[in-house]
Amino acid sequence: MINFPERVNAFAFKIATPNGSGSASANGLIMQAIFRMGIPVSGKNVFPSNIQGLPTWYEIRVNKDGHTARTPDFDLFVALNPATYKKDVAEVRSGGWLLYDSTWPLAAELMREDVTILGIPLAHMVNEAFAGGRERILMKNIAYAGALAALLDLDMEIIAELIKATYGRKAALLASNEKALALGFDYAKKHFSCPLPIRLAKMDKTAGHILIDGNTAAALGCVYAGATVGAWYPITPATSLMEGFKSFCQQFRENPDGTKRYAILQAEDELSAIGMVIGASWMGARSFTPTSGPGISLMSEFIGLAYYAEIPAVIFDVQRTGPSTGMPTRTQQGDLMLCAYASHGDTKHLVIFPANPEECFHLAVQAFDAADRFQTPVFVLSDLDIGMNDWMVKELTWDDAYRPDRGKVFTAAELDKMQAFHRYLDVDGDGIAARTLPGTSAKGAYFTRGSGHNKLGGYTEDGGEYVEVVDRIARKINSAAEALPQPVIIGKGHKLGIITVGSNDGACREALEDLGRQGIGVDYLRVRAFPFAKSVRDFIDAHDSVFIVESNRDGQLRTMIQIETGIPVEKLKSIRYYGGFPMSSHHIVSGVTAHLKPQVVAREAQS
Amino acid sequence: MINFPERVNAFAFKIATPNGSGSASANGLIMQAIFRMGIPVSGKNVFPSNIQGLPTWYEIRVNKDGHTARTPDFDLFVALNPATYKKDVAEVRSGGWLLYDSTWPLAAELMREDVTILGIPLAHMVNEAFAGGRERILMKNIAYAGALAALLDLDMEIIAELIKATYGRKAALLASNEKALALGFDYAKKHFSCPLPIRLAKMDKTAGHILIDGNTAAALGCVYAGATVGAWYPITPATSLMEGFKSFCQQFRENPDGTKRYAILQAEDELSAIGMVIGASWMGARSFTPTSGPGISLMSEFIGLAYYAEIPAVIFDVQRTGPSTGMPTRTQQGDLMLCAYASHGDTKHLVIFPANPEECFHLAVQAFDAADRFQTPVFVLSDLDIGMNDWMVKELTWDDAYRPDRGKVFTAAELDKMQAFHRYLDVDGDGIAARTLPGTSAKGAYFTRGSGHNKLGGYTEDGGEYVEVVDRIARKINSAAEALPQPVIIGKGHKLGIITVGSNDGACREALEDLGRQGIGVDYLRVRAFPFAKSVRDFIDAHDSVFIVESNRDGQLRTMIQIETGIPVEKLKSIRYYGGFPMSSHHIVSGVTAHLKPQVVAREAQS
Amino acid sequence: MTYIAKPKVHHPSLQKNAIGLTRRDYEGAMSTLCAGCGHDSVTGALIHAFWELDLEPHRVAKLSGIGCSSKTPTYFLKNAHGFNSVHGRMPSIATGANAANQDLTYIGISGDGDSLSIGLGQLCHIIRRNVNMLYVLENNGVYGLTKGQFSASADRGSLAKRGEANPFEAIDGAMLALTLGATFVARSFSGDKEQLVPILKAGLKHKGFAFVDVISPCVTFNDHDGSTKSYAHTREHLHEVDDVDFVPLRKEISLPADAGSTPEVRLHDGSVIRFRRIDGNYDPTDKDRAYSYLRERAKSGEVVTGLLYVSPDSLDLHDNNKTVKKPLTEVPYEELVPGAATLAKLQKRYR
Amino acid sequence: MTYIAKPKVHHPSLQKNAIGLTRRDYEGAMSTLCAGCGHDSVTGALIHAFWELDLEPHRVAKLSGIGCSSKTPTYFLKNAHGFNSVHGRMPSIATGANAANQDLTYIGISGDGDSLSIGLGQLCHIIRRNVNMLYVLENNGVYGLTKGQFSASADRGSLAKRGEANPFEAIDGAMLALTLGATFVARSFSGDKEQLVPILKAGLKHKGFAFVDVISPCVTFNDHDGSTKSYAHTREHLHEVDDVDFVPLRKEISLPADAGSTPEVRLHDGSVIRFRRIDGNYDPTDKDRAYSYLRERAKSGEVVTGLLYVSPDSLDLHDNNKTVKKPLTEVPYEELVPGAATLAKLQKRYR
Ligand SMILES: Cc1ncc(C[n+]2csc(CCOP(=O)(O)OP(=O)(O)O)c2C)c(N)n1
Ligand SMILES: Cc1ncc(C[n+]2csc(CCOP(=O)(O)OP(=O)(O)O)c2C)c(N)n1
Ligand code: SF4
Ligand code: SF4
Ligand SMILES: [Mg+2]
Ligand SMILES: [Mg+2]
Repeated sequence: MINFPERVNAFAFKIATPNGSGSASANGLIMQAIFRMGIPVSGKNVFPSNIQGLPTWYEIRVNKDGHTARTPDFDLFVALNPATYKKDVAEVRSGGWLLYDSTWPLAAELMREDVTILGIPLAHMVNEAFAGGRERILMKNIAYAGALAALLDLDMEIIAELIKATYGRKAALLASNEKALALGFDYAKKHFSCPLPIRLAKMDKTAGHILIDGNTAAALGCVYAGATVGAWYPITPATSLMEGFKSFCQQFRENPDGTKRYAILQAEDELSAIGMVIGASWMGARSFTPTSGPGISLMSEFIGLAYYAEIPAVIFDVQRTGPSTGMPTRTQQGDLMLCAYASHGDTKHLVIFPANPEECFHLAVQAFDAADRFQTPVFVLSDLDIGMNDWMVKELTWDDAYRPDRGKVFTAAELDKMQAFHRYLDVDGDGIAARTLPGTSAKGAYFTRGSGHNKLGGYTEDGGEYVEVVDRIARKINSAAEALPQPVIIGKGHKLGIITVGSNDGACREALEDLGRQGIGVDYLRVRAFPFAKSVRDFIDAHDSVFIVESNRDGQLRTMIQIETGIPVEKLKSIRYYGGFPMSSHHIVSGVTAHLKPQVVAREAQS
Repeated sequence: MINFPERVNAFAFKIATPNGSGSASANGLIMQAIFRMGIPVSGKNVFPSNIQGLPTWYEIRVNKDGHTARTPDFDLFVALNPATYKKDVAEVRSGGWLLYDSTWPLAAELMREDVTILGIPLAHMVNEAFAGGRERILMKNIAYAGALAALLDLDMEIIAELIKATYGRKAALLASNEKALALGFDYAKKHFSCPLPIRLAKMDKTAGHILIDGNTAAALGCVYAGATVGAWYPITPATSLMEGFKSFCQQFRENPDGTKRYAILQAEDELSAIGMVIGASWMGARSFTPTSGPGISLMSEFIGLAYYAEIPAVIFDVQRTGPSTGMPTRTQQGDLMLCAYASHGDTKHLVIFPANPEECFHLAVQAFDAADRFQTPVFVLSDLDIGMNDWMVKELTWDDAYRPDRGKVFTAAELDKMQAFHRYLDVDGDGIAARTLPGTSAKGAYFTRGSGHNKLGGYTEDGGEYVEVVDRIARKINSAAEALPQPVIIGKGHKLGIITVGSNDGACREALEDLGRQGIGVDYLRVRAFPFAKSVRDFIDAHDSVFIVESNRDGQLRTMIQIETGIPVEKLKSIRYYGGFPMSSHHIVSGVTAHLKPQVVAREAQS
Repeated sequence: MTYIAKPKVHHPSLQKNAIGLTRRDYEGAMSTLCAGCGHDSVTGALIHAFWELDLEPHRVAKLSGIGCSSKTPTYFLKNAHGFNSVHGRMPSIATGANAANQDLTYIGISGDGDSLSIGLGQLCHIIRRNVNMLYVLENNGVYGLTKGQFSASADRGSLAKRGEANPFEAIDGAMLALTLGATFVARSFSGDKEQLVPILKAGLKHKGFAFVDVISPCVTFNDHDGSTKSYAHTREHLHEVDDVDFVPLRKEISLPADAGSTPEVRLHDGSVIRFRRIDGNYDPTDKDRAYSYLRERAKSGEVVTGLLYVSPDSLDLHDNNKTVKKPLTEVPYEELVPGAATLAKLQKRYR
Repeated sequence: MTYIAKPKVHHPSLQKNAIGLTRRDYEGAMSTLCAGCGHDSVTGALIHAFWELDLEPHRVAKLSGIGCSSKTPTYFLKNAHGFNSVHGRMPSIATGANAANQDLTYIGISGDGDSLSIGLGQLCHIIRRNVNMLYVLENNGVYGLTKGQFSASADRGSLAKRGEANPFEAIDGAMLALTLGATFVARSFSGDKEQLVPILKAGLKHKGFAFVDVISPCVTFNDHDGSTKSYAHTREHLHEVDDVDFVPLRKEISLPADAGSTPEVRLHDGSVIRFRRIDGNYDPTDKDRAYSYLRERAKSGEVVTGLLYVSPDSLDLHDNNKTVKKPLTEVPYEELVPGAATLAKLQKRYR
């Protein structure tokens, strides 16, 4: 046995179960308890694209320094799914622990010399303790939670509290849970020397923070932005965004008589969903649709209409692994280019990239403001990791003074004072023409169309008139660069830089530290919107070499930077991981060092 | 009056009429007659997006040197549409001629000092000569054709022949046409000094050539490639492609009993059309769909499926002015980026760019070969100018030894000899895995899916297995660069180069000569496929500055070159025209010289 | 066609309606359709219907897809906001618009290609949602704008201009709408303004989705012998089942004395659709009979016109959603957002 | 679910069919659906039907869209080519495939979300084209794979698992198919293998589009009280109109003596569908009566099952297209291309 150094509040473990067995709530319980102990924690739910039976995993990382990006190094593995034993056992780091259900003899596949194997007769215990088949399955999960509590020194009071909060009103259920928890806890205490060297100890690093998933936070953002019409077609991993919106609206937007100050339209498909958003936005409602890659493809024609007819729309793309159906329950950043340039003809769209649930909330609000102000579709590019996993983020705050920026919309009174209203006339010289909402007044009436129109709003087939309008739109879109959320930059004057986007943020920040420890100083920029702010170019110019870190095969972010800044690609080294899991710091560290090595070699050869 | 120098076989004229008045056949007649006189000629039909009444124009350019790109300089204007008088008269070059219908007094709008105005009482004459309303409208067109014959010295025998060929079997119609022709001819002869200084004279420069539009030629390409299933949804300007295919199939692929060796499916929309193509290709039929921009947007989801499941498909995109509905009867090259990267997730597609109808024929065949060989969608990017206008091109030739390259497809006999068949296994190391066709044998059976699959063809949610497959696909697509139609290059060692695509070819070649005359030597490369061949990069490397000439707002070709070659954008100067007409040489000449000027200035400032 | 003489909507007088507008105030831009196109007659009927209903033009939203038919919103109600969208997807735009602002009057114009091919799914689903709007399908059996391909409403055996026979069964929009639970289904003929105007009026006032299938011949591509959507064929095979009169609420006082003897349907706002039974005792509130009647007549090649079905107790999208009575666009921001304090409180559950 | 015990298709014997295959030869991969899912029973019935029809597995093409239902093609006929395509668009793939190769047997599996929402337009149009295939709609009233949203076949008032009532009218696939001119329409229940197997066999042998709506409960998201697509509700409200027996051509010799007394429908290949009338004199060849019958029963909440309609003289896509009898994939290249000489001659017209 390898002597494992004690690691308090700095380790990771993973639980493997079959899907649909109810392990999710036990896993959530553990994670939440750790959070309540004041320790930074993250949980990644790795689930299959089916409802019951296929393998599922839950990865928990505990890190006192606040690094909560995914790590692929697991100190402890709870292997409860025989179907994945072989794969699972390989993931335990040497010197780590493996917990299995010793109701049955240890499977040959699970044997590993360099790992401490802990057997707990979970099935046996719960079968003894509980009657119903379903209850036995569920309680097995709580039992391993109990065992983990003992092994990791999880605060039992906190767990008990959490269980009470959840099942408080259902006495029988509460009792079962408490019993199951104790079963696992007591067994572990009795048979193993608890806690293990990897263990928890209370801290105070989660005060002012919450555990929330990005879809829920984005839904809250939609509520606070004042969106009233949501249209959608269900698709993993975007579904819970609209479900969240619905539940918040039920809570905050229903009158005592049951009438609603919102409308949620479950469309027949994504073409219809975006059509509904365009219709509602045309009328002046803030409106949005959540979807994932296939939905964006299907919306492409309509996106071009909204771009050219200049109608606001907010589209959440919670990305999953493509192309096509791909791996719908795995994450990726594969839709960057599609969203930036969706639809036929010359188009370019505003895209906003939140990195975590906190930003999902705040940037959602900004997306609505941008859509209204620039009268154009705005994409919010989240991903499965942000959208569906619980992240530890700062508590969401709100400024009650906020009022929506509805952009240039003429009221009847304003129209009255005008000589004439022309829909596409750039009066202010900023590329943005004022609009009117249907029903306002006869004077404000105009015809919206996706076919050729001139600056007055009239139909045209005249090349010059056409060009005038599309040139103005191009100007308008580019002018948004400095108005959209600006990049987050950590600049310490290093010669190397990393640029990334979205959910890779945590892994990159961790990598910065890791690299720093290796003596490699690297600055950092995370883009938060497209078109890119000027500071992106400046950052690249200020560095000798820049690494573009992203989760797709083709280096889409790098391509977009290349297109928009014209910087030669040689300067933009690409670091990509796209196997469906969230990015880890080691992807970046090894990417950076691999790129540096040939340089070192080259330099040495020269000297 | 300005003294106009005689210009034999080197001028342009334009005819303005209301749409639906039957002018198309008269205009076609004139153009064909000029062609038969052996003189290089081109005709551009500028029509509105309606069926009757809106303005329409026909532009004919005659050029003894073979330059048949569009020119915006008209020596003669036939102004028969009062609705566009004002615009039309402005297009006549100073010293030119304006022909109008003098049945009514000369409209004030038509007056121009520097232009010779020729009045012919067309309406009056045909009203005297013909009875029915419809006949009068139609014969007016033939009458102006007769007048032009006199004014331009068009060979009357040839016209008479053409009329006979068209109406030979309908004696009354033939007589009317002949009469109307004589009316116009005689009037002009009698009242004006015919011919004008701009005039025609027989040559022998059209031997071995034909006048054909790109859609017809592409349809012939589909026939000769052996395509059996065509699926489509009507859309301008792609409609005539399938209509052409149908008429050729009726001619060549129907048995005496009326049974057909082809199937044309008019789908309910473009999503369905591409689905049908994918289904038929999956079964092993060569299958295609013609569409335009909006269709590509709608097909986006399915394109990703075909890419990822590796199913051949040939998609003709006859581009029109975007975005959205745009100007559906105007040309543009706005779908380059969309086709190259269509669909969500990481994707990249093979695109082939014909420059004229001749290439539409030959490259259509190559598109089917490429689709089969690389098992992926192949786009053929034509445009309205190529697709719907008659171009003078070399007679189409065919090698009877040609047999389709069906790529790697295992037969039952081959399967029998194998241990096992795995759909996505790269046995040959070239990135291409062999497929089998449904129905072949039990051993060849596999499951086609757009969801995650491993190299054996099994369903997977494993990151490593997924990556293995998408990486191979990326290799496969990139490997096509040298197998697809190679660029056309005119290299004379100049320091400047022009790169263009598609229908700009003629304008660019003309511009090369024009620039040459100004002492500016420029080399030339026209890309014919994407991913780009290595020679594109080499060409750029070999030149100090390269001008990218294209018909879209955003410089999409330039962007693609930038993405694929990594060459800094500064080296790639952009010349764009996107007002809906075909490109003219002067766009390029002025673009190049404008770019050069600041350099000259800069150089002068330095010295 | 803008510059060739075309049949103009008749203005015998510049008579004013109750809100002081003449029919001219309900017109739009000059038509650019072919002379004689059925769609222009529908436009005329619509102008008439809006005028007679005393609707304020700017309180109307007019929408369409793409096609010759879909161009018609340009030709009426120049003072209304219009939306000429993309091919076949207007229903979703109308649904979203209506969800956002239930106070406007919505009219959608579509073609048989737009509605029954590319847009069929959206049409079926807007019917299912019973969005409050008048939906006019200008049905000519062809794709006019793309020059004469068969549409899905072309009858089996109907001949194309070049002589080819259509091999497929036609989709009958009215039957489809009935099957999908539409609450208002009518069919008429562009050439029959007498019948069309009251149907359009009733449709505009119906609370829910009012589907009106108007046979509207395409003179350029589908008006020849052998076509079952030509003027001649339609006129010959018309079979009117009822004769509709629409009586808006406020005019009710002026009802004739014998009003009681005419069957009538009272709409949600108190307006009345009164109909005279032409065919036996056809009853447009009896859906099952309507259906079998239509099938029967269709088999003998007849085109049944009139108000085919109306449900007086139709529940529209907002009834089903229980939306507040005010348009959502007019709910003040303050009533939508629970504020900072609530946000803070709410987050307890995420700890 | 791959690794939890699940109800296995019964193999009482490894009996061989006429081409020497056992039922096992018609199976596919292990199901990954929830234990008790209706779809797995449909899979079982399909395996049975294919086996009894003595079809060569590799001469079958099985297609689907996306959804739990659409996963089922993986679970039968492992030796057939399969195509799990994109959501709602399988009909177009099937149409293209069938156009290219008419010699295979085609089966499509879809769900109510896949067919009646996103895919409704394609479903309607494949019906209209009468593509020769068996189309099984595994109807559970919800979106299973995305975890329980109402589908368009959910009945008005049916309750979601969380208690909410569906506010919209259901789309009834069978009624819709009838309206659109389908040539074979049946409805059954996943729990009634007795009824389902002969219907599937008849559908496989019907020349044209055979639409089979199978109520196939979702145990995980729609099997609770208040759902109208639960096992319990469906069992209670089933109303069988006829009892079908399918007699393939070659077995005809073995018909029982009293065969003449049972109504029968003879298919194009000489096979016979024989049915026993359970409800009065329900006649599945009388479309108009079928329609009104269904409406009537539906109003009283009954789920009518059985072979609802079949047209013995159905013309499929290839009949209408007049395709050569050989699959287009097998027409030699030489018969498709007119050659260089013809090309030269042809071009005279372009001079
Ligand atoms: C996505 C898309 N596909 C195709 C077209 C081309 N298109 C324009 S109108 C039309 C058909 C119109 O037919 P219908 O709706 O019957 O109108 P009509 O012209 O007959 O009144 C088509 C196919 C288009 N505009 N957009
Ligand atoms: C374009 C697209 N949109 C959404 C989805 C997500 N999705 C997968 S299956 C499904 C619904 C399936 O419902 P149904 O067809 O009834 O099948 P069931 O699971 O109920 O058998 C949805 C919405 C998708 N895969 N693709
Ligand atoms: S083509 Fe037909 S539908 Fe279109 S405007 Fe002309 S007559 Fe009307
Ligand atoms: S979720 Fe429902 S439909 Fe899907 S497998 Fe489970 S029971 Fe079947
Ligand atoms: Mg039409
Ligand atoms: Mg379902």
